[in-house]
Amino acid sequence: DSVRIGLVVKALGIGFFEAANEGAQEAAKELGDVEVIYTGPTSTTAEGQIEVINSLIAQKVDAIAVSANDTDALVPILKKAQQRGIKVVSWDSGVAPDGRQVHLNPSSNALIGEMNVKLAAEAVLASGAEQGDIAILSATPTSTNQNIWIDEMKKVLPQYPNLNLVTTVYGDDLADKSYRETVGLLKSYPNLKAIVSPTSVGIVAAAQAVHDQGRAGEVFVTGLGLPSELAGHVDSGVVKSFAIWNPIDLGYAATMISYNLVKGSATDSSVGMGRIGTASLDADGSAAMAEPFIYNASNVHAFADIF
Amino acid sequence: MSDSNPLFSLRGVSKSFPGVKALDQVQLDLYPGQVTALIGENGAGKSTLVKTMTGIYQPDAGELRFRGEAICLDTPDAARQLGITAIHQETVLFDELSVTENIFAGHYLTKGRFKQLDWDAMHARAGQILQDIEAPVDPQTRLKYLSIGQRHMVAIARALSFDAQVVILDEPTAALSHHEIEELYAIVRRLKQAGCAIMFISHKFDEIFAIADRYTVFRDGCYVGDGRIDEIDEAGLVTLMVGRTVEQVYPKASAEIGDTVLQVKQLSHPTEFDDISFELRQGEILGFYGLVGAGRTELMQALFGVSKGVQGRVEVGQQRVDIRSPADAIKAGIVYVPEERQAQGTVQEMSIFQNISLPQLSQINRSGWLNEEAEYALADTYASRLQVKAPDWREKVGNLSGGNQQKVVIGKWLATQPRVIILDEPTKGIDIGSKAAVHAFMSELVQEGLAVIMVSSELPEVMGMADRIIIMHEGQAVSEVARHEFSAERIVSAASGG
Amino acid sequence: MEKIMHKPMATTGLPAIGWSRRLLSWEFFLLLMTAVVFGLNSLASPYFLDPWNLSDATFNFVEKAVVALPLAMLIICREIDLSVASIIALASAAMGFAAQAGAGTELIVLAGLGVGLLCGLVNGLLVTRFEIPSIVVTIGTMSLFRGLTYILLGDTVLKDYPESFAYLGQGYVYWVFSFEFVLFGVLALLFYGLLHRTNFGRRTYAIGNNPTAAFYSGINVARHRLILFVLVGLVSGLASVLLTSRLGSTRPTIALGWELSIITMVVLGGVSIMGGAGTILGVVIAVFLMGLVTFGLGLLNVPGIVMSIIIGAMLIGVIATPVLLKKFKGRKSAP
Amino acid sequence: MKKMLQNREILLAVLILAMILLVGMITPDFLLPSNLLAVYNDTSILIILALGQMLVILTRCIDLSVAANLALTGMVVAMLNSAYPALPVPLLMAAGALLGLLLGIVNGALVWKLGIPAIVVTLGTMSIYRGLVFLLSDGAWVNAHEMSASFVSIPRATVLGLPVLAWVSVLVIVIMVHFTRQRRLGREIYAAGNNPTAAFYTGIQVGRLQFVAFSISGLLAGLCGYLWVSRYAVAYVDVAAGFELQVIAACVIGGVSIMGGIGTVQGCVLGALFLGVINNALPVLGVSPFWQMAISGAVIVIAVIANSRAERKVGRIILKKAALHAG
Ligand SMILES: Nc1ncnc2c1ncn2[C@@H]1O[C@H](COP(=O)(O)OP(=O)(O)OP(=O)(O)O)[C@@H](O)[C@H]1O
Ligand SMILES: Nc1ncnc2c1ncn2[C@@H]1O[C@H](COP(=O)(O)OP(=O)(O)OP(=O)(O)O)[C@@H](O)[C@H]1O
Ligand SMILES: [Mg+2]
Ligand SMILES: [Mg+2]
Repeated sequence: DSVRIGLVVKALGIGFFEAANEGAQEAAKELGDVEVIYTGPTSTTAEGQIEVINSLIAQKVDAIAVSANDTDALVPILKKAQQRGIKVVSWDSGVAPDGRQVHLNPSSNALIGEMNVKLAAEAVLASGAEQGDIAILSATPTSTNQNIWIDEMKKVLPQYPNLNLVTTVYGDDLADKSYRETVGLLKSYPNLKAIVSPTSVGIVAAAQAVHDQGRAGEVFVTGLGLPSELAGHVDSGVVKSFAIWNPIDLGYAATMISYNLVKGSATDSSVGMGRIGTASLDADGSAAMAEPFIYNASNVHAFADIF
Repeated sequence: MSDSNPLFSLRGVSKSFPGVKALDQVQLDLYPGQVTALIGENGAGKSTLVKTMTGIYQPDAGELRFRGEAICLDTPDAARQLGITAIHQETVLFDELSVTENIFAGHYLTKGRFKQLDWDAMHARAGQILQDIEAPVDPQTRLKYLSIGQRHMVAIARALSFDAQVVILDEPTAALSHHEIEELYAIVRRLKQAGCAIMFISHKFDEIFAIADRYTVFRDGCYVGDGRIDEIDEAGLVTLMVGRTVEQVYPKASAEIGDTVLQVKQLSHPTEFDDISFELRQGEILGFYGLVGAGRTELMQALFGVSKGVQGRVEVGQQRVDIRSPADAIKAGIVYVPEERQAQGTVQEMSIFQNISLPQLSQINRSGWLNEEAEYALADTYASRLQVKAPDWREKVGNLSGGNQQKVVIGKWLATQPRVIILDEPTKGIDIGSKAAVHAFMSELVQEGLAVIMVSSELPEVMGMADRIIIMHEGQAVSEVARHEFSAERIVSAASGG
Repeated sequence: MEKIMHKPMATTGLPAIGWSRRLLSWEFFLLLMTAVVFGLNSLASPYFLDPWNLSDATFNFVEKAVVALPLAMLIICREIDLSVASIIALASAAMGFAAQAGAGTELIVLAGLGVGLLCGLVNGLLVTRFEIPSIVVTIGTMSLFRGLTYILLGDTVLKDYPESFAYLGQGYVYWVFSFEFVLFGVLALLFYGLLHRTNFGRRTYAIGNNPTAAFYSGINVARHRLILFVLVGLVSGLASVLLTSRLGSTRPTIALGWELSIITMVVLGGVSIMGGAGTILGVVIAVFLMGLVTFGLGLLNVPGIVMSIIIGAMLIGVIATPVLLKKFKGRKSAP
Repeated sequence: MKKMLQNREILLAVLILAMILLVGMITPDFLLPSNLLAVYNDTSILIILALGQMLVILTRCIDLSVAANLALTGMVVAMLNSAYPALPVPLLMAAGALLGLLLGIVNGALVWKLGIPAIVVTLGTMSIYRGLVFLLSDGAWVNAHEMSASFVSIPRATVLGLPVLAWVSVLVIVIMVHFTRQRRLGREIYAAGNNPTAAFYTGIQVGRLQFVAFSISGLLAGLCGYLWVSRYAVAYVDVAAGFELQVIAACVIGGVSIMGGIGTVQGCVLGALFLGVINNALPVLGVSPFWQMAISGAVIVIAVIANSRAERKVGRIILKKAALHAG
């Protein structure tokens, strides 16, 4: 009997998660006795995810690996899943400890925050200035991941006296709103040198807006995004560099962790992630996968075909 | 005269509505250069025929011939293509559009290769037509700012804007003043000279004898006869129309006139009527006469609490009442049988008993829970008394004939045991049987001590039924006549503002 | 005359009221579809016929279904409320703050219901006082109420709900019957009674069929509509209680986009969007039909967006079927 | 009424100007002509869609499927472009418009031929069209670098100081003004919405005009599909999610009556601009993102109340003296 793992994403139709699915399928093939059910709601809502999880519970899957739209709202349903003997892993975007056994961060949150600031500093330098204003374009004001990372960024910022964070705006992960917010930033802050967008919809829209406003070369966009979505903007020079962890690895690791939990081959402090290595778990069951990887003109096209 | 061939003729035309056979194998001939009067009681099927002749309704059976050829008028457009045009009884126009556009909707004038609308030409032409019929209306104003009379003139102007072969006028004079009626006659004569075939529908015999060359009579949806107007007199027409002698039509019974039940003092509305005072006694039938659009309906609706912004004083049985909604009026004992039966009087999708119990659900079902037996019993009392013809009081009101629907509305109000009942055009568009029943019933009501207000645009009806008549003109009560002073000339001239 | 009046009437054993006769057949049609879907589901997935699974599936739609009941009445009365989902969000925020302030379950529930009621009152007053079409008003308040939720909550999560609060959205009354589900059953009965067995319900139909005639019959149409708006608000508040308890937390995005699926349930249930027709039974069957379709497809791991194609097509198809049948019949009987 | 209606539109225009000045007082750069043009440009798509929606609302219907239509046509056009970069852009635009027209025709035919209420039809097609985007793209995005250079650059190319995108909307406005004033079909749409019975009596087929309105709305949505996708240089399933409500709100603010028959192109454009200015001003003013939704909701409610006053039926005027006052 094969192990069935439900891979639940924030919403279907997002490149990042499609890539994660590829990784999960790779893990399934490697393990042989695993069936991955890739699923998710239509839009990024907790209610939609609960519906999907409900049907996974009904199918009596062995494990659920979820990237949550809401840290807390999924807890009751995931508790129920655990009561029915289903192992629960959250990955990418976490669930409160009550709702899952293990959480796999793509990287440590502190590291991501630091990385984003570092990229911003590089962008400011690239614009030829010694110091300058930066702004953050986030997803929705309620996005868990983004909020944690922004907090981490703010912690690191004092170490970069040449960076002046002017504001944080929200594009709600909608292309048009993100675009408009970016235009607003460019208008309101003439000294802006860099826009950091730790969300893949936002970074693309911001890059397009900066380009359309004719500010390429003056203002740089950076943050977290996918090579396939940003390759064009790297070419056009609006984006100098950006970071992302490898979503394929992330999906792969989440699947491996789920499998190991099902097979009982995990301890309280560590769990295997196949080819990626072993994750060490902290007190509340969180692990970090790897450092974010930086992409720029030199490597973006090589990865654009992959994810 | 009838040696020429008819321009437009109908043979064996039938048309049914749920519950009513509005037209039953009727025939009609219209000749070029002649005016044919179509005569019949309310509900005889005249307007239905007009709609059948203009492609609005499709006949269930029968044949239409135009210049001797069988035609099929499957859309209003098809009728217009042949030059058949009508001024309908209800002016169906566009409130939000300009007068010009109301005249030219559906057959706009265009210019150039790309058929751009030619507004200049349309305004000019509209102005021309309106001037021809002496209707002082600016073609560019929006229709909603016009009075009923002016709207009728616009409807006439619209009919004249076509290159018409057949012109049908369905009670065109009902809303017009003396002067405007004279204008209309002149127009009709001009059309006659131009060789148009004209059909003229009216209830007023003086008009018919003044303008028509021929007549056709319908009764209850059936053709009963036709001929040349100079070969018949009024009595002959009436006999054909009603199938019996005139005296039997209005069963006015004398009732004891008692105390004043309703007193209205200086009732005014900002735009509809002004300074109306009258009183109504127990056992009395008070008639309100006037041209269509004189403001009678508005006044009655004000008494019933429908209109807003009304000022003045209303007393029921010496007690001042403050009527702000129909619920207040019903509580005070004033009920209103509206003119627009389908739109205002009945819930067509509901059953007879549900309609009858509607105003007093809370009285019948005190607990708030429906008690259908009690409702049914109440409905049974009144519907039986009014002789509503239906297999069962559970029948949908929408399936009843107009007359029976009217009886349901009256029954609904009687069930509330009112003191004053207002009947607005109570016999409009109902068949002759129901009409007589309504009249007989009015007599019964006053004998039982109710007070009745009857609004009617039919002179014989008000004169036949009322004890007193108040005549309204342009929102004012211009005259009041008691039964012994009734004279048709006096009433009509007061109504026309004379 | 006689021959017209005594035309044979179709008097069946059912109450001889035209619309209810029509609707009964509509409900039969829905029931048939539900049975078919049930059958197909049990064939398609081995997991379908499991009491616990079916019970779990009900959580996906009961909160929406609860709101569908009063909304059906409102739509029968020729009005509509697009702001229900936003009311749920605002009520949830109120409950969150109540919980944060240390209120007990009763008080929290009261806060939710109270805010729902107030929102309904706002809608109702705007519609009846200013005589604005409700679709326009509630497009505005839809943004307004959710906007207020954003202002109140910002990016915070409220989750200090007491233990006992969780029962409302997660507890079971007996065996597989959850509190939510039982509550829905009770409410369905209540609304059935209200719409079909009381004066209030009768007036709702009368207004929906002909507001003018209803007004002329002494019914206070504006007040009636106001009450219905308040009722919709109140029940949205209740749905918010259930949903918040089930999620155990409040965020401004709660119940995002629910209004359209709730309206879909109502319309699918045979309630005429033009007012005047529809039954609670029809809505209840439609709720189960939609629930079964989505759950069945979910078990087959069909993506949600594909389900929405199916629901959309079902909506149009189900409404179009009687029309098409009539057309077809009409054509056949014509000479 | 003419006077009053003009007043309402002037009022709206004055309000928009006041808003712009107010924002300008806080952020002077907002008043730069280039910025105002940019705001107009940003509102272009909303204007185009609102004009299509206006026609539908005039006939007493509503089109909830415009945004889904836009997403579907946008995706198809983007996928065509990425698969066959050689296809000339005007051809793609035409294809988008044509596909949009087709989707509009589906709505219109269901309303006309089957007599299903428009809100039910478009509630259904809204889900269906949006779902089709997913089926078609398999959930994948079409990204900037997969689009040809001309595909992305044409709407931003500046002609006579204005981007092509803005020119397109200007063109649509001009055509719509002509259509609603000088074309028979356009006038008949007003007549049909104002009084369907009277329209029928005059030989105007109400159902056919509803069909026409839906078709035009679909066509414009299809056109916007290309414009949107190229403007944001990305196509995905959720493109313009929820945008239909903004479009309807623009109409309502602009004085288009949901009861049909009333509404003008200029009013509708102003309504869209009103929303456009708010949308663009809020980020510039640095208004807390949490306030933005409530503000636009409040604005809609207030605008609607104001319109309801202006639109109130005058009724008949029987008294001569009252008629003088009203005249
Ligand atoms: N659309 C309709 N639906 C149902 N019944 C109708 C309809 N139109 C007319 N009727 C009925 O058909 C009969 C004939 O009506 P019609 O309007 O043709 O009479 P009429 O001769 O024009 O009367 P009047 O002199 O009052 O105008 C009436 O009983 C009327 O109630
Ligand atoms: N806004 C309107 N536009 C066009 N016609 C209207 C309007 N309102 C009412 N009418 C019609 O005008 C007619 C008469 O109006 P009103 O009620 O003021 O006068 P009235 O003296 O009661 O006339 P009557 O009772 O003979 O109809 C009615 O038949 C009514 O249907
Ligand atoms: Mg008539
Ligand atoms: Mg009247």
